[in-house]
Amino acid sequence: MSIKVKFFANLRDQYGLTEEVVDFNEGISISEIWDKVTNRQKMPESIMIAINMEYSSGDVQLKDNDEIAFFPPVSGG
Amino acid sequence: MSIKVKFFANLRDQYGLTEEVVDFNEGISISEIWDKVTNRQKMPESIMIAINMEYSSGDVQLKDNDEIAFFPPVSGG
Amino acid sequence: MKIEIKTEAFDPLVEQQRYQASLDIQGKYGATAVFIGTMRDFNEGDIVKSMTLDYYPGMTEKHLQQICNTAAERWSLLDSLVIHRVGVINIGDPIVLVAVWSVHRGDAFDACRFIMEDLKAKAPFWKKEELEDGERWVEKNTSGYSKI
Amino acid sequence: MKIEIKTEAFDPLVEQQRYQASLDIQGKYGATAVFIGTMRDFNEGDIVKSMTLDYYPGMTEKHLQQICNTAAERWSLLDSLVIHRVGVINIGDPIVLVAVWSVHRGDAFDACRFIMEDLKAKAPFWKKEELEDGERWVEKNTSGYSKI
Repeated sequence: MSIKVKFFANLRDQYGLTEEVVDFNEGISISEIWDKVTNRQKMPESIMIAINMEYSSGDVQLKDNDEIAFFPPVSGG
Repeated sequence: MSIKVKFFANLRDQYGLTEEVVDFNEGISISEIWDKVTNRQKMPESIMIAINMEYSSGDVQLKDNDEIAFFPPVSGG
Repeated sequence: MKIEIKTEAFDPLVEQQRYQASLDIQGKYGATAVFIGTMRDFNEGDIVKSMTLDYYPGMTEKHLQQICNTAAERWSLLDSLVIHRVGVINIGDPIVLVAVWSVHRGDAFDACRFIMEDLKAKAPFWKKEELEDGERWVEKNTSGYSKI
Repeated sequence: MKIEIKTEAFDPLVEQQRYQASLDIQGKYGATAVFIGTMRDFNEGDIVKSMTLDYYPGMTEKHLQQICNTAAERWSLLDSLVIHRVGVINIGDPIVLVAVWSVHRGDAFDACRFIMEDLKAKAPFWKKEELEDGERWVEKNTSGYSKI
């Protein structure tokens, strides 16, 4: 199974990541995805997570073809 | 001494009064002015009073050339 | 800060644009809060054909000015504009425009609403509605903070 | 109800006028509450030369739509319009327009502010400010209900 992982704003600059495709086995957690993609860098405390374009607490079961996004607190408007 | 007395909105229709000039002696009250101009009709409970274009409780000493206005609750905007 | 009573129909967006262009606040304001009150074709369950707005020349302007002064004391504002129609008003005509410019949105929102509520509660204007079977004076405004 | 992301500069008053003209609510709305957010030349004590607004295509539109849906459930609204800029933004450029049409002003004011606050708190947009000596990401928005 594979998942698309997106990064926005300062996270892109910080980790040099924009969009990654990650293969995973059932039962993998979001923090494990994070570790895999960032090579075990510390996840910022203020991070926001969206799964399939909906905010998520991060405590979910990932499915094949899900899209997960990591981004900092928003600053629009 | 004389005072100008103005009426607005439904009070104009009701009492047939728009603008009156009333002669008075020192110490006259606003309710006495009202009685004089309306020929002792009952003052509406919801009436608003302005003296020289400022809202007033009605409990004031009138001076020569003051302008007093009687009007109903406002309905602008 | 500008207060204006209009005896003819006006376009609130044109007025807002024009007034803003006359201000020297380019790059300084981050927030503009605006309210436009418009003539509806119904009120309290009845069809309204048109409306006549009466006011107290002199006191009305003075009171609107006081409202804007109070708002400017209470909030951090860069400028404000209040325009109010009087006379015969037709369906869909703008009645009132309140526009407030500020650095931050909290001040703009709060001040715009305060001006509008104070205007509704105290500015000397009176509406007479022309209905299909006669006319009537609007008794009073209700508060914008609670629905009736 | 309309949500739009603009990659080019836009005139909020023209958009408001155009959208309103497309609606079939003439004579029905008594209240229009509008907020316009504009690019300032300073922030947190520093001169800002320009700004780049990033967003999450797909999720941003979806979230804005959710905000407007929530507002329409919570208040009695006739229509609403939200336009937000992305890309490179210059001093004085409008960033966001929120316009709400309603029968009564209470609903219009409340809904307009709710949409704006929710957008500020949760819509996926990120600002990078170009300063005189480099650039920085804006860390987060503060609440419009309390001043910092």
